[in-house]
Amino acid sequence: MVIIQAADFDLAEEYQKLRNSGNGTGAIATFTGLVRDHGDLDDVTGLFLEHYPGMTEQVIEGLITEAGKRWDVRAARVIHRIGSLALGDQIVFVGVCSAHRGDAFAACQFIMDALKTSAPFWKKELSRSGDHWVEQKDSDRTQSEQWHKRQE
Amino acid sequence: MVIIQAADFDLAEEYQKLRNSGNGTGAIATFTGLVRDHGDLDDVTGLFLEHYPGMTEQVIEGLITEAGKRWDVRAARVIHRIGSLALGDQIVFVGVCSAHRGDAFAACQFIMDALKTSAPFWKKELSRSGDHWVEQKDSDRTQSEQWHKRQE
Amino acid sequence: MNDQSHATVTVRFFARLREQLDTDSVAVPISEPATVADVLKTLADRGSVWAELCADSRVMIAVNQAMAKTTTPLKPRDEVAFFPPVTGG
Amino acid sequence: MNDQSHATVTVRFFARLREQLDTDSVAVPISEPATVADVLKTLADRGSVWAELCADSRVMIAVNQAMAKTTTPLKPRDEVAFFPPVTGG
Repeated sequence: MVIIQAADFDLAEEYQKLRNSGNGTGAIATFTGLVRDHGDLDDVTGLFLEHYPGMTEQVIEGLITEAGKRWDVRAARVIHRIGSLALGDQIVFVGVCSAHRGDAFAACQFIMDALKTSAPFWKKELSRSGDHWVEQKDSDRTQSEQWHKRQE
Repeated sequence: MVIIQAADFDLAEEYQKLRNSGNGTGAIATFTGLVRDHGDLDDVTGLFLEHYPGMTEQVIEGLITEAGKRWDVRAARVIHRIGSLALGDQIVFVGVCSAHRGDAFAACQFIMDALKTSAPFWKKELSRSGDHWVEQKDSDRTQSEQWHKRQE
Repeated sequence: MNDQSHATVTVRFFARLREQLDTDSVAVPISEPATVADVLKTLADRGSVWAELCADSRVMIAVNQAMAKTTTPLKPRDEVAFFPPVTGG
Repeated sequence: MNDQSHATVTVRFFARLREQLDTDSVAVPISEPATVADVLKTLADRGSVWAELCADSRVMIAVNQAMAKTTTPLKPRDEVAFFPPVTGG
């Protein structure tokens, strides 16, 4: 289940949905990303998130499908917010329910790492001295490539 | 923060505490373990969790300290329930707040894996045909040993 | 409208590219067999900032909302998109 | 109570061990220098199920609530614990 929305999300609600759909399985791993209070610029006041409607959902659904081929995944939920976000706001949620602890962690981290380099979202940092598109970090690319290496 | 309690816990509350104590950091990873609806015996009706009061808390505090030496950990919370648990009940929570996504995942998984082999808890499966102490799984030992290898 | 007018692809731009080109989409004529590279060449011929962005090897490509390459074949009415490396999450 | 009576350690048992021995703790006399191995030997001398459990290499050991080994030294009033491999989480 992939949801792209401007509204905030409620971790407890997402967790409950994962727990319900996993029925009887033992492990739920979640990741929540927050807007940091510091960025490329020192005086950042917030973020604006642009995305490619339609493609975003397809890419993330694809990542969930891929995770399901590599690990035991009983349920997975991804929420990504778009539009204007304040410092400290929740920006992304990934939750995975699995029969196995290791699989829950791996699938959750894989989806999150791969989303960072393949889902069409773009962050603009809003600051008092002007706006500024965020550049992709080398570390995100490296972290995502790790998963391909592990598969080989 | 380590809490051993018979009562159930509320993921949302734990998450909020991590979010508050991380102030301004970007990544929160959580793991929740549930009592499975199947165990070593087919007719399991529930679990009873025994622990070694005092030592349990010390061991887990030690794991959190170790995680903090290996990764960026802004806040970590562990809750483990004891006493009688029903199938599907929440049994353990581990949550880590970090400035970095990879560190949040690694520290959370490390604490959980190490807890499985070093924190003095014992599960007894209750079933219609009699009670039964659960044996430690080889896979749990292996998963915990991985972390030592990675450190070398 | 003649037949030729149907032989176009829609090209969409996002984020920094959309701002620099000051447009979110253009229709680009193609004659089959065509690839993404042909579309890039047509756009580059507009000169200045268009030529610059089309030469930027970091620009990512999608065709019909799936990741693609300059060698990806195109047919009329395909949706092509060009955008900077993604920065979500 | 003479001085000798103070030279004991408390030994605690948990889970399956506690049930099999039908006790959750015993006081075991030690004479320094002493190690966990000495306590295991004293307990094994009780015979039957005691000897059996003390010979089980899977039994885990804690001294003063920290993981320990058979070679860990002991002093009077230490808290020793024996228990099966842990199964929490």
